[in-house]
Amino acid sequence: MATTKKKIEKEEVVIRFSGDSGDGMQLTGTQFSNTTALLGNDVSTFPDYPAEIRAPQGTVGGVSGFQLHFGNSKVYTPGDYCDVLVAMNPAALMANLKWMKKGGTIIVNGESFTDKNLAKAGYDENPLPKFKKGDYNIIDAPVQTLVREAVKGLGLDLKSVERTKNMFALGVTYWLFNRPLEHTEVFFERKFSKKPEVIQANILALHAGYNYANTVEALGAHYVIKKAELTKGTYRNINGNVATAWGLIAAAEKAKLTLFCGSYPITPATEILQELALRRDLGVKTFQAEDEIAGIATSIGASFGGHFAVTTTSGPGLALKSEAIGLAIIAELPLVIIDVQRGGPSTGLPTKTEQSDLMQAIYGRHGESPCVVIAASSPSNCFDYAFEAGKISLEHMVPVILLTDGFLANGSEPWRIPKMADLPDIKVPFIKEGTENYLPYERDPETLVRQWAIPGMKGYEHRVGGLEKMDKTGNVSYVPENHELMTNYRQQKVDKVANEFPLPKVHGKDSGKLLVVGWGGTYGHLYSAVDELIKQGKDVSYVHFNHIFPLPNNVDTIFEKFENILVCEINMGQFANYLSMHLPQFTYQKYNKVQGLPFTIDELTNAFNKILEDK
Amino acid sequence: MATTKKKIEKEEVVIRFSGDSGDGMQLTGTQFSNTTALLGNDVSTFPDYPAEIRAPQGTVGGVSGFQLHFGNSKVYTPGDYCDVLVAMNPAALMANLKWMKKGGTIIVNGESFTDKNLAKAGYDENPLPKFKKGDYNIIDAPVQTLVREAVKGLGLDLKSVERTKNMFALGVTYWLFNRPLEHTEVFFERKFSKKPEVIQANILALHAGYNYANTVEALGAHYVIKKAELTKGTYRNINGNVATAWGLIAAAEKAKLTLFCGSYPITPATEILQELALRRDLGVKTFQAEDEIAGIATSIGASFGGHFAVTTTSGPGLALKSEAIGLAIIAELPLVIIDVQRGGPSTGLPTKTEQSDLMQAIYGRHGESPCVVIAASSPSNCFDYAFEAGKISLEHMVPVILLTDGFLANGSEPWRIPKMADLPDIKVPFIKEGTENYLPYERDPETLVRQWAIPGMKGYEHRVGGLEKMDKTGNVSYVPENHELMTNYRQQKVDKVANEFPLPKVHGKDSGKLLVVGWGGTYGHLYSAVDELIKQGKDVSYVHFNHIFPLPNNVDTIFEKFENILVCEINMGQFANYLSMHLPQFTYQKYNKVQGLPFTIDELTNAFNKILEDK
Amino acid sequence: MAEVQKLTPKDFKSDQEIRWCAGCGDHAILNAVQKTMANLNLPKEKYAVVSGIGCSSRFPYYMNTYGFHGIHGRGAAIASGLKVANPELSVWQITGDGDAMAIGGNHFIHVIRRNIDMNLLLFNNEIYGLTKGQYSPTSRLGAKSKTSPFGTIEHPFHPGELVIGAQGHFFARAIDVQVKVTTEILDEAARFKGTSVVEILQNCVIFNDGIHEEVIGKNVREDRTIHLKHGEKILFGKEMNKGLIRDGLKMKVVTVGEDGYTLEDILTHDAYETNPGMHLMLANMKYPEFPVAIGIIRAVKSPTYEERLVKQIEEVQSESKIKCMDDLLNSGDTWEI
Amino acid sequence: MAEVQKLTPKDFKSDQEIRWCAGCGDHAILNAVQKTMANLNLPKEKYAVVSGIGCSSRFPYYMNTYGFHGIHGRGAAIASGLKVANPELSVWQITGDGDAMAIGGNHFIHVIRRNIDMNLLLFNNEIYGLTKGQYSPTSRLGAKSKTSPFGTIEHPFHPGELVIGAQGHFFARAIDVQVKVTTEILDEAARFKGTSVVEILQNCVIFNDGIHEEVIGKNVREDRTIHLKHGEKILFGKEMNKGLIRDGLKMKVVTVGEDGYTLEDILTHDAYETNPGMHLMLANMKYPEFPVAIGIIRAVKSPTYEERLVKQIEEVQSESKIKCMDDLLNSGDTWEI
Ligand SMILES: Cc1ncc(C[n+]2csc(CCOP(=O)(O)OP(=O)(O)O)c2C)c(N)n1
Ligand SMILES: Cc1ncc(C[n+]2csc(CCOP(=O)(O)OP(=O)(O)O)c2C)c(N)n1
Ligand code: SF4
Ligand code: SF4
Ligand SMILES: [Mg+2]
Ligand SMILES: [Mg+2]
Repeated sequence: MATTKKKIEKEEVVIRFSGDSGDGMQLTGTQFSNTTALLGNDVSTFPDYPAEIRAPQGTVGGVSGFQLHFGNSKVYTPGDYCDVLVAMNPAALMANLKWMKKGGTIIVNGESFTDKNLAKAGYDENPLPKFKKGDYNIIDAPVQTLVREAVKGLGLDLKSVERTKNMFALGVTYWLFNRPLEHTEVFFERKFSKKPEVIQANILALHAGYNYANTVEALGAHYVIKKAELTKGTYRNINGNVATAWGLIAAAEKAKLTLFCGSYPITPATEILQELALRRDLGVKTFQAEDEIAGIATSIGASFGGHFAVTTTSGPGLALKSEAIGLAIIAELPLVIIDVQRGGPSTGLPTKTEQSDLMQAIYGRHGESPCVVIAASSPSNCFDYAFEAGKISLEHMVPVILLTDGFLANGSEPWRIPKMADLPDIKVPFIKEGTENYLPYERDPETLVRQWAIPGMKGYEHRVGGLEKMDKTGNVSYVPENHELMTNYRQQKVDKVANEFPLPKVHGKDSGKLLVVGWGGTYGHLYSAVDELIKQGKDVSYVHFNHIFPLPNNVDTIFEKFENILVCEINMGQFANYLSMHLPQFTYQKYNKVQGLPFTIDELTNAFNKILEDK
Repeated sequence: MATTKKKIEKEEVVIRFSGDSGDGMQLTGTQFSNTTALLGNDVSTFPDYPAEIRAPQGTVGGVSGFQLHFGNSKVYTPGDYCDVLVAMNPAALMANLKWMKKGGTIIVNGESFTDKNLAKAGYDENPLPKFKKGDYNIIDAPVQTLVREAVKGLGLDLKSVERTKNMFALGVTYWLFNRPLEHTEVFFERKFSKKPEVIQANILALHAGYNYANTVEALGAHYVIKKAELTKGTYRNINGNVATAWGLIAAAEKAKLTLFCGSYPITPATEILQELALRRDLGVKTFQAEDEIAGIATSIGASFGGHFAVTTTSGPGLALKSEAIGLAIIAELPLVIIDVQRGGPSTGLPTKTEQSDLMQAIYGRHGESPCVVIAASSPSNCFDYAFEAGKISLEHMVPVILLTDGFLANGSEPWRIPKMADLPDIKVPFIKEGTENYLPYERDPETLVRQWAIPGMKGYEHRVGGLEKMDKTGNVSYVPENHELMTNYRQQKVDKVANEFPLPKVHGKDSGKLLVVGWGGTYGHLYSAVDELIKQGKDVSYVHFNHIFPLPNNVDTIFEKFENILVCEINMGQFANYLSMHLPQFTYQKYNKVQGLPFTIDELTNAFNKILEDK
Repeated sequence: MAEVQKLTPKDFKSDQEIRWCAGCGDHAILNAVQKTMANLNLPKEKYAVVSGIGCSSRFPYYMNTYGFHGIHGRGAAIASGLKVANPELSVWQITGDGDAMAIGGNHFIHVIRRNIDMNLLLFNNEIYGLTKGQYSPTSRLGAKSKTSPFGTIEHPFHPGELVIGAQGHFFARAIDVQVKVTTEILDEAARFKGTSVVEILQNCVIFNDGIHEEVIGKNVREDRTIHLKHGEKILFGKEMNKGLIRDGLKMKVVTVGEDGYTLEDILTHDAYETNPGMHLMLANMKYPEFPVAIGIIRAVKSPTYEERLVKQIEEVQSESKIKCMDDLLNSGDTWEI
Repeated sequence: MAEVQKLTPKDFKSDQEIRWCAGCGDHAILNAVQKTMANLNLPKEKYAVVSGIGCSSRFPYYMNTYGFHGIHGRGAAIASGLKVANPELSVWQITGDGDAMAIGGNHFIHVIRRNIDMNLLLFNNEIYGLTKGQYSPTSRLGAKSKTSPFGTIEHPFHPGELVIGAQGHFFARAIDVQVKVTTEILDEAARFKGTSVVEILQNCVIFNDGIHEEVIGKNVREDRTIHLKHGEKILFGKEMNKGLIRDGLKMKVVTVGEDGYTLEDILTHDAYETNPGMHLMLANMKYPEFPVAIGIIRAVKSPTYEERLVKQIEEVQSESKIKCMDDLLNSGDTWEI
């Protein structure tokens, strides 16, 4: 499409689409990010929506948002403050104005600023006329009128017409950032192939928005963001949940096992189960269980049966699985448990992010019941850590808990597609054919891993279970010394997994005044904040943990070189406390936030600066 | 009864009754300890039995034991090594010989030492003739013959005759320690009032044993153990489970509330439910739920309904309750959860003791979900801590987890019966009548406790639940800052409970080379071991924790005065790790045992001496 | 009990905004419940509404009564504890097909077995609404949903059948949009002493729109459903000329006046019959072979759990010598020092 | 499959000592299972025995097959996962009345609903044995036990009724000590494709001795039980002259040759009838009004969960273009840099 305005170059931009839960903001945001990624920009996204299916229309509580951040170099977070805000109604403006950069562009659907809507949003009067010149660049578009006009030939009912408003908004932003419309057009053609009038309506609304932007005075310029310098390769957009599901399938393929997932839906983990359910073509067996306990118990059964078994859930579900995790631990069967963390306690803030299941993952079981805990740190590396969880679990005959969170699960980013051939092998410790006198609890002297015999294999009949078992034979045993021996074996077997963990890399100098420590889903924000200060020449470094239990070996060699250690978490300090236990020789300062939201770079740099400025 | 032998004074004695699971050793031991307690000795008992109802007859795995320790001053443990062992069959001897003091008395049922039984027990040949003179004083009694003789007039079948063998053994020990037979006679008269021939048979067997001992050469002397110098008062024998149940009933009475217990049977906690079920006369409502989750969920419902609600379980059940504990925490309802710990992980060693649920109790929930954790340390003080759990829970509107363990639960000791009037009041924070505009989450500014309105109260209708709630109103709220505020409130409310906890007392000097630290059920052993060394003039002191989360204030003032801190636990070091988190300025050494058994004084004093001797 | 001021449905509306989708069947059910409560002549503070998690389980927030929004699946257990603690309350459990029959299945069958006096309203939309559209234990074989993109491979539960299998004493079925009929049914459920399970066919406009339409659609409803009333002939249809007769040990549909059938032949509904066989058949009737039964299918009186508990406590108390904790402490073997 | 050597019951005995009380009904059931397996002509390694926790759940240790002693109540779920993973196995779940119907109630009804092909042996001793004598969900109203010292106040579940309520396709009842009959029943259960539930009336000599005696006592058994066989007249009694006839929508017991009843009038047992009404009545029969039914009460064929799953996978695989992970990774929107 031809455009006539001038162009301004920018390095990176943050846009937030916001509106009522029914306004289709998630779809709009996804379209913008996919199109943008296809253009070669790096993108990071943050969908943020209420816990209700339809929260009360027109109120702040009902606002659904989708924020994205893209740029000409690697972006690590969805951004804190917005360059452009799309607000489909007064509530969206009310909810998001505090996230606007001064001087940014706000695109509002002015026709929705009726007295009724203003009141619902909590405005005493219309705020639009009140903005000071220069505060923001307000684009007040008559969206309803223009979409009605655009689609009027199609004979759609009013509701369907209204539903295209989001495409108008998308069209405006496409113009603003000079994005092509094709990708979105193709999307609608595929998705509604049986409803041509819906395709038409959306495409017309999209164009209407684009053309409006091209025409209107207030939008003086296009922005141009150059392609990011990304490693060569084939890319796709992926969010954390899909990446997790795919990492598991990849592990199954590498291990030459069938993937079995016993699971029960729960926000924000459900999408993993849904994605796996789509993959009957790859032989994936999903089993939607009656509850979380059946989810894990069927998986334990499937693992006993020789499948690569996983179970997926969020905090409340992990709590319910506690008892059965102990069974997998004592039976020494492989099993991956995925916990997509959300705001707690109890039902808490189910659609919001938090890192507060860490202690539960490490210690939330009765008895001495160690298992491996690892955590992903970006939407796309959920693939890598899901794969690694499978690899550890299968190779060490031990349950592995993988922690992700709502922020990673729903957030997306472009991802360089790996080749299966490049992924490491997974060597499952199956009993070797021809072995005589199989002893199910005889261990590899190095790794303490037992050998796996699968029902159906001739000659290796044996029993496993939850009672303490005799060394080697696995028969039930109440011998006191044997219990201590087996307890130690189970602990050491897990401890030895640390030998496979790399020492985490320090970003910045490897000694100095301040070491910032993070784990899991906060990587992007912490990295960006530290990086910003490093660029300012500040004496700060960063280390991030993906391997939690056991910790990688020699972490002390990193910590001992810093004057201050600041552990930053979206919880009340669980990892810091955990570090106190395992490396008690260091003092850990804490920076915590428990608001169901990720950190912002601002608050982090402030916190870091405070320590750096302290004499 | 007249006896003719000479008397020897002793300060304390350890006896172990052991035989097949079906031999009635638990009953025998209980009779001995009750009779002994009635005589004014202090007694501590340790029943120890297999996980099966009837473990294989005649094998070591099937041996059931009951050990007791009594003396003329306070006894703190059931003793390590025995002065007297009763072994009803070869397996019992095989299993227990290692626990005999050199020179002690072993009473065996020689007739059971047949080839078949010897083989079952794992003996190649009869060990009895092999004992060296002076090793032990072996009393080889023809028990079968003598009981058959004794009861032959009654016309009982062989099985019933055999069942009285244990009374024969009891009679022998009664003679040996000069105990009266009346108490046991009365017991049988009451218990079998409808079966006079059973009463007769048992009494005759008891007398037969007594008379045998009086006659036989080998038993040259009676032992006399003077009364213990105990505080004046009325006493009774009590075990940990009954004491727990009674402490709960006492708390309900003091709070003027009905006690509700939703629970599901599980070893070794079941007896608490059973004891409560007997107390319909005190209005106790027990609800045997379909599972542990329903156990706690019905209790939460009953708590909402204004009862004093408790739920009782062991490790696997606590795991299952994890999710619902979070609900009680966010709803801020009173609830006591009792976990009688047993050997883990999974089903583990269900009849054995362990302290390995500590981390689960403190951290085994998703989200930031703090609740109070306390632990009892002797069978009888289970009463006090159950009462205190109720008091804290009701006064602070917070769930409290009380940890006991298999050792405390089944162990018993004489207990000075408290008067209800002497127990502290429990002031339940009910909404004051006439309050207008009840805000369910408005807090006392001092304690942060909310006020309690019960369904049925007019004018205070309100809703509680598991979603994050708005400060004061309790309405659902996703406001980020409010979530942080409420998270802090919940944490601080729990932290403030510490203000009511006394600083634990140090036994021994309050500074020095070694401080031994214990918590929960290990008190008796640790105290005795430290006390022994103190009496030897060693530089060691002891402090014991009953209040775990939060820790009492100012514990650092105790720890800082010692060169070494040694934390001793029946687990892999959970409390030590926990202390590292909360008082990271100290270094904690660990002494751990994970054998399903309590410590022995020997192994403890060895461990302490090792540190004391270290330069 | 104090004189009760006549309450109106409005008195039962809380100040919280209702957060269900426009067009969701839950709205109508909320109306029916509020109407029923207003009619029951109990003061507001005597009501408690308990739920688990799900769209339906948001219900307590919209009721100006005591309320408990529990955790997923545990509403029945929470409500059980509440009722046993406080038998004077009128306890209502609100639950969904997932909440009650997936994760909550065990508590569901056990509360029914115990016959605890509460009203259990099961909103059956054959889908997990709150988690956005996965199949549920009542979704039909082959149903496509987000977790069954190629169709489910599981037989669904029939709530009525499971209720009867769990020793159910009261089972009724209602339709979300028929507020008047639902109010009548809820009224009977509320007056019934014991666990009254009411399955309400509820429409989820977003994730399972129209799932019940084939049966309850405005134009077909009269011919495809039958409103059972105790003591009345089992007749249905626009002209009320179709009815059920016995056919061996089963039933079949006939038209009165056709094939020689007269009103005499038509079965009379007996909701009070103890033997569950007939009620099972009525609850199981499915279109197109049969009309779907609406109304009270089974209502068999039996003492409730909490009545029996109170009675047992009274009996034991009247016989026991132990009247207070001091008595207990000093009972049995004690000695003085 | 390889040629199978003829196995004997002894081949199925493991080397572990049996730890049930002398006289416990479990011993006889163990014999019956070992006999059945030996008869089935499957190699030993194709059997898997799964359990929860309870005396009965110790079963796998005594079987020289693959075995899994799970956690309390979860046997059905563990076995479900195992069977779905490995449909070639012959999967046996051993469970108790507490394990299956208290804590395991939800998995119990769901495995039945899904019709996963396994044999679910429910040892019903109406008590919690392993924890030493608390009442269970099948204990009779008023039963005294350690947790109900004044008698229970709960209606018990009837396993057969709950199975049918949960869409059960196969239900049978057996008596522990009748090893031969039990072996026959287990054989049919094993051959049946789907979830075959066999309730075994089992005696706990220690905590509930003789609980079934009134019905199955040696001297009375023939008059108080009835052994149902598909296609045969429903007759019982020492002289085999008592039988069941239809009575309205119910049944009643008559004596052939008395009151004018002839063999003609006696009902014929149809275990294959889809409609569950008759099976419910048969499963529910209680002494003294009726004889208690032994044998296969219901056996209705229907595709199993795992058959449907395998079929769905094959169908989707034959149509999808995605054959391996690399295909999936590169599917949809991708771009080159
Ligand atoms: C322990 C736990 N598991 C899973 C969930 C997620 N979850 C919430 S509601 C729901 C199902 C809701 O379906 P239904 O009960 O039918 O209610 P509806 O929304 O359809 O009214 C699920 C799976 C949860 N909140 N807690
Ligand atoms: C999670 C959990 N809760 C409770 C228990 C305790 N427990 C073990 S077996 C059992 C009941 C056994 O009864 P049943 O299933 O009838 O088997 P039986 O012993 O009678 O054969 C109970 C309550 C447990 N092991 N785990
Ligand atoms: S998602 Fe469905 S069930 Fe939930 S509120 Fe919306 S329409 Fe109702
Ligand atoms: S306690 Fe009962 S069920 Fe358990 S082994 Fe003994 S007799 Fe059998
Ligand atoms: Mg639903
Ligand atoms: Mg049982």
